[in-house]
Amino acid sequence: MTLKVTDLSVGRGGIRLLSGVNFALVPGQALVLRGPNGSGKTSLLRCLAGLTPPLAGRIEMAEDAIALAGHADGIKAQLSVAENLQFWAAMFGSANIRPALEAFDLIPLATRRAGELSAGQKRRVSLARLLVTGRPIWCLDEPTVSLDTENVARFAAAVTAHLATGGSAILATHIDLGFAAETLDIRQFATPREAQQNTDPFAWDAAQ
Amino acid sequence: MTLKVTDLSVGRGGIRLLSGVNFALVPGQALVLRGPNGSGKTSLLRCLAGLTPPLAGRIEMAEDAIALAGHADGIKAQLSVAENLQFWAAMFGSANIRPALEAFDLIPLATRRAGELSAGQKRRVSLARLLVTGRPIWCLDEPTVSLDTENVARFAAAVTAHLATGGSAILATHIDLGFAAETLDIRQFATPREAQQNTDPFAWDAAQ
Amino acid sequence: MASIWEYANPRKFMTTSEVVLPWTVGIAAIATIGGLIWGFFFTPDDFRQGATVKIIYLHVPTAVMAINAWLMMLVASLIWLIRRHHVSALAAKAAAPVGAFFTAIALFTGAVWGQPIWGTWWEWDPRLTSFLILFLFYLGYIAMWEAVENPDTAADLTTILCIVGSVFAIISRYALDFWNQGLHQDRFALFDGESDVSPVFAWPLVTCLTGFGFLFVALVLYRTRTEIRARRLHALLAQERLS
Amino acid sequence: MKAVIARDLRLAFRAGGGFGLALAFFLIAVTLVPFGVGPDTDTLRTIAPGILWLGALLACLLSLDRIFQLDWEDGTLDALATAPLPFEALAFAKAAAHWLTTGLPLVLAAPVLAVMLNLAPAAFPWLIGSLLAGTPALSALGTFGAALTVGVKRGGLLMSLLVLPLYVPTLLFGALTVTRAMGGFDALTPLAFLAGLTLATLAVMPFAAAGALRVNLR
Amino acid sequence: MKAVIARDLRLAFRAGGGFGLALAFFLIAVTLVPFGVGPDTDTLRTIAPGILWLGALLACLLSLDRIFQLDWEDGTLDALATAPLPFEALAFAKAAAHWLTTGLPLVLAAPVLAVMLNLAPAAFPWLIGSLLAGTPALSALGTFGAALTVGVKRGGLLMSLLVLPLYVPTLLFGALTVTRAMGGFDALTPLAFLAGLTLATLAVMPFAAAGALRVNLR
Ligand code: HEM
Ligand SMILES: Nc1ncnc2c1ncn2[C@@H]1O[C@H](COP(=O)(O)OP(=O)(O)OP(=O)(O)O)[C@@H](O)[C@H]1O
Ligand SMILES: Nc1ncnc2c1ncn2[C@@H]1O[C@H](COP(=O)(O)OP(=O)(O)OP(=O)(O)O)[C@@H](O)[C@H]1O
Ligand SMILES: [Mg+2]
Ligand SMILES: [Mg+2]
Repeated sequence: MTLKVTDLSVGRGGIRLLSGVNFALVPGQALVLRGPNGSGKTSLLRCLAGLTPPLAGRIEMAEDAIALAGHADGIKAQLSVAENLQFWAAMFGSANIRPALEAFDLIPLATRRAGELSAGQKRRVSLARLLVTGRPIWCLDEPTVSLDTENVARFAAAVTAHLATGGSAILATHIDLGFAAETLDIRQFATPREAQQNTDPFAWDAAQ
Repeated sequence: MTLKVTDLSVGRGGIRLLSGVNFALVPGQALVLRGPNGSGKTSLLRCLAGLTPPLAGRIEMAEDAIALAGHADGIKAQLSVAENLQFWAAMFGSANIRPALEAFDLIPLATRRAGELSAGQKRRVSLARLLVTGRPIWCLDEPTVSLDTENVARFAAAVTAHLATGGSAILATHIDLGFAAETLDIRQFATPREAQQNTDPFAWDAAQ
Repeated sequence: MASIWEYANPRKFMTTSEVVLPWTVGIAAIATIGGLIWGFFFTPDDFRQGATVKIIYLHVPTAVMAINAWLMMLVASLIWLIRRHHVSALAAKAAAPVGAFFTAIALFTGAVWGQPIWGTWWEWDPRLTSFLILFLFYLGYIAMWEAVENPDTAADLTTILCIVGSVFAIISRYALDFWNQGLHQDRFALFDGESDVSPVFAWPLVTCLTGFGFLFVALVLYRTRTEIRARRLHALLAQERLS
Repeated sequence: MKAVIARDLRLAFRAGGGFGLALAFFLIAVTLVPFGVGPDTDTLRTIAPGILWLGALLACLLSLDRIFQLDWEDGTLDALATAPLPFEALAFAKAAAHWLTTGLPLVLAAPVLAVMLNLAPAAFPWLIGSLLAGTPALSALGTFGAALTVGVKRGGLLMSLLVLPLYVPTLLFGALTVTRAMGGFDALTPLAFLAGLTLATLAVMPFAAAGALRVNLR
Repeated sequence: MKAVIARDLRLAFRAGGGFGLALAFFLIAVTLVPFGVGPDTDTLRTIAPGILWLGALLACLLSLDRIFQLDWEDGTLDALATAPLPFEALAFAKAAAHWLTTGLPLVLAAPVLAVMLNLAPAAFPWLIGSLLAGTPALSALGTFGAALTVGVKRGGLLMSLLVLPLYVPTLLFGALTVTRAMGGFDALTPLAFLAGLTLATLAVMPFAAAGALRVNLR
C-alpha cells in the first residue's frame, strides 16, 4: 500500500506549478504538505487522487487506494447527516457508518438536515466520510478548517488510529493538525522559470 | 460609532441559540467571539449585520455602519480580482481600490480571473473587500481560514490599522488571528433548556 | 525526414502559413470575383427562371462549403483527440464561424431564390431545414468554445460535441426526408449526359466553387493565426505572473 | 444601481455568462415547432403569433435562474444586504439587466423567425411593438420569481411553475395583438392593455421581490 | 449504481428536489398553448401531437441542470471520481434517475392533456407508446449535455442550446408517430425508428458523457 511519486510535475490551468516532486508514503506514515498560498498543495493532492493527469513523472500505488477530502465538503443539504454517510458507504461498499459517526461525535446530529449544520459541523461530516470509504491512503486538503479544538483532537485521534491500522495520510494545511507528523515543504518543487517555458507549446522563445 | 447590544437573543432555524447577549464595542476595539462548533457565532454575526432579525433585545448603532465577511467569499469567478473589488467600491461609493489591493498583496493577482485563484488567494480578495467598503464596524467570520502565516500577518496589520483609525471589529474564529484582542466566550449566552421551550409556540408543556 | 506533423507545431505553422496565406488569398480573390462576374454578366438568362437563376453562383458554392467546413472541423477535432496537436484544435475553432457564415449565406440566398421560384421565402423543405439544423450545430459549437475558459478543456469538450453532433446531423437529415418530401433541387452531377445544368452555367459555377473553396482555406488560415497569437499572448502573460 | 447593471452585463458577456444564448434558444425553440406540428404552411401561419410569443416567454424563463441564484450561493447577496443600495433598487437593476441581455435581443430577432413561420407581413410591426411592450414585464415578473426561489437549490423548475401563471395575461394580450393585426382587426386595444400591464408590473414588482429576498436571507 | 439512483430519487422527493415539478411544468406549458394560438378546437387538434411532444421535451430540458451541476459544485463529483464506480455507470445511473423522475411521470400525464387538446382517441395508445419509446433518449442526451456543461456556471441555457438540436430526430419521429396515427396512416414505421434511435442513444451516450465528465474534472 505504499504510494511512490517519482519526478512528478503538476500543472493547473496550463501552467506547470510543481516539477521533480519525489516522495514515498509508507503504511503508518503521515505526510504534511506545507507551502504558502497558491504554491500548489491542492493541485498536487488532486493530481494524486487522479483528478488531474500529471504533466510528467509517475505515481505508483495500488488500484482504488485513495480517498480525497477537498476544500469542498461534498455534502447534500437535503439529506440528513446519516443519509449522506450511508450513500458514501454504499458507493464504497462498506457496511455500517456507526463508527464514523462516533469518531466525530455526529450521533446527536445524525438525523439533522446536513444543510442546517454550522461550518464546523459540516466539516466533521465530510471527515467522517473518510472512515466510511475504508481506503488506505487519505488525501486531505486543510481538514481542520473551522473545527474547534475539541474536534481537532477528534480528527487527530481518527488519523492516528488510521495510521495504526496500516493506513497512511497526506495532508495540506496551514494550521495545527493536533498530531506530530513529518512535513514536506513543497516550495522546493516550485517550477523554475526556464523549465516553465517548454511546457506550453505556444510560449516559444519568450524573453527571459 | 459604538455598537451596543443589550439582552439580545439570536435564533436559527426556529431554535433560540443565544439569549441575554450583552456587550458594547467602542471605536478602536476588537472583540473575538469564541465558542465550540455550532455554538452560534455565525448566527450572531448575521444578526448583527441585520440579515436575521433578533428574537429579542436591542442592537444600537449608526445606520450603515457594518461590513460583513462571512464563510462564503462573495467573489465572481468570471471577473478579474480588480473588477470584483471595483464593483464593491462602486456599491459602497468609495473611490480607489489600490490600497485594498496593496494591503493583501493582490497587485500581482489583480488581472487574474477570480475563479482561478487558490483557496487562500480567494480569501484575501474577500478580506480586501472590507477595506473597500469603508465601513467602521467589521463583522468577520473565521477570516483567517486557509491563509498562510505571511498573510495572517497582513490581515492582522490591516485590522490594527483599521482600529487605529477609529474603526472596530468583531471576529469569530477558532484559530490564531495574529494579533491580541479581548475575547468573548459565547457559551455563557447559550440558551438554557427551559428558556429553549417557550420560544416555540408549538412546544407547550413539553416534558422537562 | 520532415513528417507532415511538424506543421502542427505552432511555430512551424506560423512560419509556413505566412508564406502560403498570400497565395490562397490571391487565388480565392481571382476565382471568386472572376466566377461571380462571369456568372452574373456573361451567362444567358434561364428560360424558366429568368435572371434569378444567377443566385446559384452564390448559393450553391456557399452551401457546399458550409457542409465541407463542418467536415473539416470534424477531421481537425479528431486529429486533436488522437495526436494532441494544439494547432488542429485551434483550426477547428477558427473554422466554425466561417462555416456558420457560409451556412447563413446559403440559407439567405436560398430564401431570396425561393421567393420567385416557390413564391415563399421559407419552406420547411428537408434540405433547407437540415441546413438550418446545421446552423444550430455551428452556434452550439461556437458557444461551447466561448463558454469554457481553459483552452485545452474547451478543445476536448468541443471535440466530443463535434463528433456527437455530426452523427445526429446525419440522423436528422434522414428523419427530415421521412418527415416531409421537399421541393428543393436534388443534388446534381454537373457534367454527365443528362445534366440539368448546361455547360454555359456549369463552368462559371465550377469557378465559383473553387473560388469559395480557396476563400474558406484563406479565412481559416487567417483566423487560426489569430487564435495562435491569442494563445501565445496568454502563455506569455502566464509566465510573467510566475516570475 | 448602475454598478449592478454594469456588472451583470459584464458577467453576461463573459465566458459562460451566456449573452445571446437566450436568442439562440428562441431560434431553436421556434424551429422545433414545425417538427412537432408538421410543415404545413397554413397551420404554421395561423399559430405563428402564439408560437413566437411562447418562444420569447420560454427564452426569458430559462435565463431567470441567473438573476439571483449565483449571488446567493457565493455570498454576494449577504454582502449586498449590508450595502447602502436598498433591495428594491437592486431588484429593479437586476430586472433591467435581464431585459437588456434577454428581452431586447429577442425583440430584434423576432422578425427573422416570423419570416420562417411566414407570418402575414401586415402583422410584423405589431409583433415587434407587442414584444417591446411586453418583454419588460416578463423580466420583472421573472425577477420576482427568482427572488422567491433563491433559497431553493436548483429552483429553476419550481420558479417556472410560479412564474408561468403570472405570465398568462402578458402572453394573452401580446399574442392577441399580433393575431388581430393579422386578421385585420383593431390591435391597438390589446397593445394598450399590454403596455399598461407592463407599467404596473414595473412599478410594483421591485417591492415584492425585495420582500422575498429579505425573507430568503434570514 | 443502485446507490446513485436511490440517492437521486430521494433527493428528488425531498424539499427543493422537485419531483413532479417537471410534470407541473408540462401541464402549465401545454395549457398556455391555447392562450397563445387561440381556442379554435380544430387548430388545436391538428397541432396537439406536436404540442404534447414539445411540452414533454421542454419539461425534460428544464430539469437537466439538476443532473450533475449540484454534485459538481459541492465537491461530490470529485469524491465520486475516486469511488470504484466508473463514470460510464454513473452517467447511466444519472440518466435512469432523471427518466424515473421526469420522463415516466410525463408519459403517465400525457393522456390527460391529450384530452384537453382533444386529440383523436385513436391516437392515444400511439401517443403513450411514442413517449415511452422516446423519453429515455431525451434523458440520455440530456445527461450528455449536462456532463458537457457541468463546469459552466448556470450553464442551463448553453446546455439547452447544445441539447435541443440533438433532440430533433426523437421529436420528429415521436410527433410523426402520433400525427400519422391520427390521420390513420401507418404509424408503426416511425415508432420503430424511434425505438431504434433510443436504444442506440442509450448504448452510446454514457461513454460520451463519461468522457465529458473526466475532461471537466481536470
Ligand atoms: C428553385 C430554387 C433553388 C434551386 C434551383 C436550388 C439549387 C440548389 C443546388 C443546385 C444546390 C446544391 C446541391 C448540392 O449541394 O449538390 C442547393 C443547395 C442548397 N440550397 Fe438551394 N436551391 C433553390 C432554392 C433554395 C431555397 C429557397 C433555399 C432556402 C433557404 C435553398 C437552400 C439550399 C441549401 C440549404 C442548400 C445546401 C444543401 C446541400 O447542399 O445539401 N435553396 N440548392
Ligand atoms: N482552476 C484553476 N485554474 C487555473 N489556475 C488555478 C486554478 N486553481 C488554482 N490555480 C492556480 O494554481 C496555483 C496553485 O493553486 P492551489 O490551489 O494548488 O494552491 P494551494 O497550495 O492549494 O493554495 P492554498 O493554500 O491557498 O489552498 C495558484 O497560483 C492558483 O492561482
Ligand atoms: N441554515 C440553518 N438552519 C437551521 N439551523 C442552522 C442553520 N445554520 C446553522 N444552524 C444551527 O445553528 C447552530 C449555530 O450555527 P452557527 O453556524 O451559528 O454556529 P457557529 O458558531 O458558526 O459554528 P462554527 O464554529 O462551526 O461555524 C448550529 O447548531 C447549527 O446546527
Ligand atoms: Mg488549497
Ligand atoms: Mg460559523
